[in-house]
Amino acid sequence: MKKYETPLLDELEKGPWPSFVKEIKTAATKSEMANDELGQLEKSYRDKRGYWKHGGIVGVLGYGGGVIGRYSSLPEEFPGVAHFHTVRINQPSGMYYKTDSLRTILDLWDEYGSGLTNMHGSTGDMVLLGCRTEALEPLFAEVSSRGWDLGGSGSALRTPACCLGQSRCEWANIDTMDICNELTQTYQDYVHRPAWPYKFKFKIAGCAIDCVASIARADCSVIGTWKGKIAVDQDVVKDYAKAGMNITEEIVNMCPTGCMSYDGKELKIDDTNCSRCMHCISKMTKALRPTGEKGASILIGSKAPIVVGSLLSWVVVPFIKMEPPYTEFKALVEKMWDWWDDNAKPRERIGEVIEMKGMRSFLEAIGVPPQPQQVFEPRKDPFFFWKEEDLNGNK
Amino acid sequence: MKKYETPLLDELEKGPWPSFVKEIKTAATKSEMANDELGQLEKSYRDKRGYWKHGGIVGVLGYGGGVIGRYSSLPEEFPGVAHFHTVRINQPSGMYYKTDSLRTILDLWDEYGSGLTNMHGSTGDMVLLGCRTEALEPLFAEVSSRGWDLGGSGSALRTPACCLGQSRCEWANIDTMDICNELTQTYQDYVHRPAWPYKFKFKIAGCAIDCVASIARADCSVIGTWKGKIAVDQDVVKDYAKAGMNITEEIVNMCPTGCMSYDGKELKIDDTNCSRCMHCISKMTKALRPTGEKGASILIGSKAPIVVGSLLSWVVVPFIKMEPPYTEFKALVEKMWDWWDDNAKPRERIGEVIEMKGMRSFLEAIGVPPQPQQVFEPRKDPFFFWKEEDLNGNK
Amino acid sequence: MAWLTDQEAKAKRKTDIGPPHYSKMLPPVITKNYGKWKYHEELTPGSMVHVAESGDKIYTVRVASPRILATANIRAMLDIADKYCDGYIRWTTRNNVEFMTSKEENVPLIKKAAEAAGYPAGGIGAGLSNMVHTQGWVHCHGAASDASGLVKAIMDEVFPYFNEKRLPAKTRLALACCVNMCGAVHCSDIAVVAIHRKVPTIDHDSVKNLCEIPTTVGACPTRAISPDPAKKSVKINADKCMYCGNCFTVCPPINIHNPEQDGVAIVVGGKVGSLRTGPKFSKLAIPYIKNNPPRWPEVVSAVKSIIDTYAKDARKHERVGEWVERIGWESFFKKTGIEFTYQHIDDFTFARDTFRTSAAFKW
Amino acid sequence: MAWLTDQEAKAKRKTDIGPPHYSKMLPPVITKNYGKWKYHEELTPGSMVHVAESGDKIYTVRVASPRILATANIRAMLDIADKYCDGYIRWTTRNNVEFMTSKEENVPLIKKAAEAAGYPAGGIGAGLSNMVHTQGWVHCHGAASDASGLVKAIMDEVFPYFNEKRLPAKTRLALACCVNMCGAVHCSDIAVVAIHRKVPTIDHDSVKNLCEIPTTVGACPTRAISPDPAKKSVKINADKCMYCGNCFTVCPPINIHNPEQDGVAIVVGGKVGSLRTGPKFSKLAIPYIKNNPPRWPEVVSAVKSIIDTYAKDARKHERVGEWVERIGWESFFKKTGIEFTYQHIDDFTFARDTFRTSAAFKW
Ligand code: SRM
Ligand code: SRM
Ligand code: SRM
Ligand code: SRM
Ligand code: SF4
Ligand code: SF4
Ligand code: SF4
Ligand code: SF4
Ligand code: SF4
Ligand code: SF4
Ligand code: SF4
Ligand code: SF4
Repeated sequence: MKKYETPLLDELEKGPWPSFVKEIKTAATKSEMANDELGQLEKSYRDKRGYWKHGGIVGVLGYGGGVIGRYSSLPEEFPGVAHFHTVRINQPSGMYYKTDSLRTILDLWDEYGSGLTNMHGSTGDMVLLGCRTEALEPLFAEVSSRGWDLGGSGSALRTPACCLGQSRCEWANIDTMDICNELTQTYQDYVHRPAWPYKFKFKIAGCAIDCVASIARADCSVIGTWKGKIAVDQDVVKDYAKAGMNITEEIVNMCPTGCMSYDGKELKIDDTNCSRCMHCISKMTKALRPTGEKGASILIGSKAPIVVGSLLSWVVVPFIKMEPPYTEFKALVEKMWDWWDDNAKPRERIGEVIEMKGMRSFLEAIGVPPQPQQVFEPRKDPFFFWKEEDLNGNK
Repeated sequence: MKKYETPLLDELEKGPWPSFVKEIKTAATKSEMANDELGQLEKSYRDKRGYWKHGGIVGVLGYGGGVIGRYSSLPEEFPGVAHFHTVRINQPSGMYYKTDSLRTILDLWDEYGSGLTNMHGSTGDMVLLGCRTEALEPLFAEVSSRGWDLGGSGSALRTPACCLGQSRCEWANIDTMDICNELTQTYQDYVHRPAWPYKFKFKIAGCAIDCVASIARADCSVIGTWKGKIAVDQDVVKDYAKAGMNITEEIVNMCPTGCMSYDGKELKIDDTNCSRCMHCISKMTKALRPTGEKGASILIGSKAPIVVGSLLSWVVVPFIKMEPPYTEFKALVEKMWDWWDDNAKPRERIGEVIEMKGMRSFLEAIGVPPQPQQVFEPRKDPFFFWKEEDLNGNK
Repeated sequence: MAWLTDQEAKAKRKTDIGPPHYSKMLPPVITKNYGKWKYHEELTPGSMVHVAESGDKIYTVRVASPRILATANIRAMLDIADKYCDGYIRWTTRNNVEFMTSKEENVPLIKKAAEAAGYPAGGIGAGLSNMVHTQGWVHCHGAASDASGLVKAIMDEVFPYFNEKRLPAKTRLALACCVNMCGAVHCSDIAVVAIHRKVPTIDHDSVKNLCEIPTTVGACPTRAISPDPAKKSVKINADKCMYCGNCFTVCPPINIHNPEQDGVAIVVGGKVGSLRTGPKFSKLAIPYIKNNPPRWPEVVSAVKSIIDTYAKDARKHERVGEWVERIGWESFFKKTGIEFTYQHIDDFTFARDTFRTSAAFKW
Repeated sequence: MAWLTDQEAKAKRKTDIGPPHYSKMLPPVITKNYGKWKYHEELTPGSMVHVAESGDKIYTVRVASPRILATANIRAMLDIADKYCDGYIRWTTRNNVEFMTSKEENVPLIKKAAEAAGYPAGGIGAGLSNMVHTQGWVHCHGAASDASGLVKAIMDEVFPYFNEKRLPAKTRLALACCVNMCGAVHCSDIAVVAIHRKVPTIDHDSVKNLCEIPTTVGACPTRAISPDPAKKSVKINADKCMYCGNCFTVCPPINIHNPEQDGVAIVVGGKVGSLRTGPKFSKLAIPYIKNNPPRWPEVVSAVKSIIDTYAKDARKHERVGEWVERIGWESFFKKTGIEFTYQHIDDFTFARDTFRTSAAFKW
């Protein structure tokens, strides 16, 4: 069913990396929508510009989000993409799928949409790429009746995401997939009905390695950690040395706190000075193992650059236990939302509001005391403020 | 001539550190002004607050600066300090004095003022502490007729200052005292007649050790440096080792660029990676010595915290030759002043204006190209601006 | 299958049920050893094994994906999973596909099958993984460049680092098609960010019919837009505009696209993990390369050359940003031969902390 | 001597001649070896020798000074310089006095004479030097504490580190009597900064007579002051005021002094040289200690305790800031036992860069 000549896009079928052009062409064998997507894209390649208009509000009954409206600016030329909305299907935590379960979605998508997907969107959703407005309600009914739901969009809680954690990783200090699922389920209303000043994202990583980039792109980054020693199996250390690892160079000298030493035989760690950065553990996974109490650090505020420049998340709660049903954590998060909702202008993320109002206002609202772990360094300028209640003590 | 009981201040005569109270008392034996200074100060100690009003404009004919007006807020109680202005006498570069020459000033000051001094003020002036308005003109006549002049105050060029440089230091890459003197002399008009948006300070250090703290407190910091190798006298290295220096720990491991190595015999430096930080040289002065071309880095903008927080000076010109009469340097500085004068709001230091208008505007005005040495790191956000002239090239 | 009628749909639909519980999606060996993994070993750039305290093992074969996947091709992957992996599959946080099995002998078979389907194995350990990216001209209105095409062109070129050659450390590439930067582009070892470079043009005559003035004014994140009552239109303060394109989203007569001037910037040195050194933002390396579809050769070779310089110069375990910080940015520009321009010097709110406040630097 | 008359003064005065040329002030051995020094050696904490390429030597004895000096006492120093130093003397950039001689045998004699005059030798090498400071209640209207008195009290306590005991590296103490921070206080190893803590009070009735409203409004660096036409006075926005006292300077009915609330903060970890690590600002250690003249025992013991912790814990050549950065600020607060408060957390323009953006830190 080839409809368009695509000499430019055809160039992108060459080479070893899997080709998205092949994917679109595959879908185009069955879908007019995919075919017109191909045609319009070829034109974009020729003209070096996109041809999409914005969304407008499209969605499903009773939900304020989960669908991104998209219309071609050349609907006459490419009628198949006149409407080309995306549907965000909330992924199961950890992005594991039983094949049957996933096939259900694929079948429905062939029926109602373009047959193109993103596995996955940057936030974590399964993104179904391209359908018409009138397909949304029936598609949603089909999908939801089979146990799936939409993810977030707009000024809502966005689909939480996590690293695979304890499911397959030896370093997970917390059950990331359970936390992710629990938050998604508890806060369904916030996911589906945008009611906040702007978006809010959770990402949960099992350790400081942060395989879900939570510290860079979540308003609330939950990062597993521990309080205790790193157990060292000296026999295995010897194996690593024998296998050719230069322990001094690769491990000891790269430890950021300088808290390790190695005399060619024994590897010693001064645990009180370890910052739990995970370098040594990740490079000598058979020999080193965190022990003691497990929990998470809560960091707040990361986001993309618009308007004030990108933010990375800031340590707010250095340590919190994370055990189901995560009552303490949820109470904390709800206090954060209340404060944010009260203080934000429209389109202000929580990190931006903290920057505007000051960390003290935020900490007081959520009941967390000031701690040196929250900062890299104390302030430099002498312009600090005093509240009446400070003036009597030495605060 | 004891006039006041000073039980609190008397406490500060005890202890091994020289006592300013003794100094004031010494002066008070001859001067009523010093006596009342003592009395008012005791009251401040009792009441835990100062008793000074501000200045108002006092000064000498034809000059707009050099004198800081000061009046007691308790003139009836302490008539000797009803007027208590300070006179800033421009120090000779390097703060060396022939004793006779300095005695001249002391004699005059006993006659016209309180007999109290600051040797020196933080900017570098000899500060004569406390005289009456009517003493200013005759004092100035006496002082200037003997070859001395006032230093700066107000929105003027402030008295330049320098480290002692080549006069007694083996590391001075430039003749700091000559540069300091030359700038002071060339720009006398700017020192004496405030005509700028705010103050402007020069400080000149012979090397990156910066014994005059130029990088922290000068709008224009001139810091000597070199382009070339560090010569190593390996025999002397051996002497240091023999004398007990742990060269690996104290030198090699503390080199910030990691460009040194030591095998117990020879000390090697990879000069292309040396940042000329001066650590190794200062710790092994007999063994190490910079060679090659000498000159200075010009850094701009440091100041105290009000209003936007303290600034340290920023590298603007990584390297410039500094040879008398410093024509290239002076031309550069004059371009800076022009740009500053054109762009500053009142009371905006040059560093603040660069921050407001952007480094590009400043660099273009002074004709210095962008260079990676000017920054620790390039920008993080993607919001950079393009001028029409950039859009055709790949700039 | 036929579309549900409105009524059928209403009857059938459920709301607020959330996604299926992950426990239904896990291979049995994972359910059994959940939270009890002991260590892992990389076997090849495309496979690894995790060993549980129980002694159980799970082998993972990771394969490349273009992220845009047609349902038909996903089905082909599911077939492989059915054949070798007891009917389970997963996607990674960087859009690769993972096939897991307890049977070591399946590893080469999975690899072969996936490669036959067009999805080569790789991406594990100290090398390149998949390139995180966004929508581009395929779907987003604001895109200043395509996403998938650039990724394809780049990954073709650096492919050996994905499936074979090793680098000093994991190296994360990413691409965003506008400054909204969907994805963790701002903290990548090397990222491509598409940028517009000119203030949008306004077709004032159409504005009054097609746009809501307050909405248009409100859409600008930097408050560069204000009403222009005389023209019954809006005006843009060029000094404040940073070419984001949001205005164009809400008001079609405003046009941000400029085929001659749109293009990409390259940023380098970011990371997100806290290992060794903390998370870092990527910093500007190349402020602009023009769009040159379909294969953007200038961008491809710039990315390649940065990777090659890093590969040659960095120490083992050193991420790109750690390498650059050790040698200094002045050396980075020297070693890569990249020109340093006015655009590199920060003039944004946080410029101050990037200006060099030290007399120590390299020539 | 009698005062010049107006006329005499007019006749005599010269203008714009600048200071005397330094060459007239230099000891002959310096003139001869200018720019040709080869190395130096510290002999004692109060003396050192510089050796020129010619082989010439110059011995320097450095002595303490309270900076406020009475003419009579300066004369005593000049007498010593005449006796042992061929009539030359100098002051250092930190307000110490230096006696220089080419005769080694003069060194102990100079020391003795200076000590007899009340000015002990010290301040050279890895220890404490003089404490840079400002005017305080002795002369400045804005001072939130005294300067000289605090310096005296502190230096008395830590005196052994000036003239005898050594520290890991040079350690620079400083004091500023208000947030204008005259001196390089903001980049000192340990500095005391006097602060007000309350928004100024206004005697509205006097304002109309004693102040110019526009000048008063203009004096506020943070624009916290605006006219209050109703009261014919001004009002202060408490949220913007950072207690600098500038308003009080230009308008006496505004009062910033508050004997019960004025006091000092202690900041630590700054440096200005580029050796090893770049110049650093000092950071807040203790946000407030109340004024307790004449000897401020709480301040003295806080400074002492920080120095002692540093002396015990730092490595050789490590400045205070380098030590703190190596161990981490969280360890600094732990080791010193200093309480961490809301004031420590930056809420100023550049707060963002101080917030910890890493999952790695110490308990
Ligand atoms: C689909 C997706 C990109 C992708 O190709 O994967 C996406 C697509 C869009 N993003 Fe995004 N964002 C997507 C993940 C992200 C992420 C990454 C993440 O969530 O981990 C970020 C960076 C993190 C963050 O939240 O800051 C991100 C930061 C933005 C921003 C900037 C927000 C900010 O505060 O700076 C915008 C602009 C906005 O909100 O108006 C934005 C806006 C958009 C819009 C809705 C464009 C718009 O202005 O209306 C895009 C719709 C594109 C389309 O037509 O399909 N998108 N967006 C991702 C969502 C898929 C999913 O649900 O899984
Ligand atoms: C006398 C001296 C302090 C001392 O005890 O040594 C001094 C004293 C004053 N300084 Fe200063 N400053 C003195 C060196 C400095 C320095 C250090 C330096 O120059 O190296 C600084 C920090 C560097 C800088 O310039 O930023 C300094 C930063 C300030 C500021 C803050 C300026 C700023 O841009 O942030 C002010 C406030 C102002 O200008 O209104 C100030 C204002 C003042 C005033 C004029 C107070 C005022 O608001 O009117 C003080 C007069 C005190 C008096 O009554 O004697 N003084 N002042 C120093 C000058 C003596 C000399 O000429 O040698
Ligand atoms: C005399 C003086 C210059 C002047 O023109 O007056 C001077 C003179 C010397 N300095 Fe300095 N420095 C002088 C102020 C400074 C300053 C400025 C300040 O304190 O405000 C600094 C910067 C401090 C900082 O970084 O915060 C300074 C940081 C140094 C250092 C670096 C110390 C470090 O490890 O960071 C050295 C090198 C060393 O100690 O090995 C040094 C080395 C030297 C040498 C050895 C240079 C030489 O070869 O002659 C001189 C004698 C050292 C000594 O006193 O131990 N000098 N020195 C100043 C004496 C002040 C005083 O009375 O104590
Ligand atoms: C599967 C995945 C998690 C998931 O839930 O999907 C995962 C899995 C593992 N990561 Fe990761 N990481 C995954 C995304 C990430 C990310 C996130 C990202 O790239 O957006 C990061 C942060 C990158 C950064 O800092 O910018 C990440 C940084 C690491 C690191 C740290 C590398 C470093 O030196 O900085 C390690 C440890 C190591 O390599 O020694 C690691 C180690 C691991 C281990 C060994 C953990 C374990 O014991 O199982 C897993 C296999 C390693 C491998 O692929 O080489 N993983 N890993 C993600 C695979 C993405 C992919 O397809 O390539
Ligand atoms: S973030 Fe930590 S726990 Fe999670 S997958 Fe990565 S290494 Fe494992
Ligand atoms: S986890 Fe990091 S800080 Fe701790 S010992 Fe290992 S490398 Fe050092
Ligand atoms: S700054 Fe350098 S040249 Fe000047 S006195 Fe100090 S060490 Fe010597
Ligand atoms: S001057 Fe500094 S950077 Fe250069 S070799 Fe010496 S210690 Fe290293
Ligand atoms: S980065 Fe920009 S253009 Fe690309 S998908 Fe996100 S919002 Fe759209
Ligand atoms: S492109 Fe962005 S910044 Fe520029 S006017 Fe439009 S909305 Fe504002
Ligand atoms: S620091 Fe403040 S109070 Fe002290 S002298 Fe300077 S301006 Fe005056
Ligand atoms: S104390 Fe300073 S900041 Fe406060 S109102 Fe007065 S001038 Fe403004």
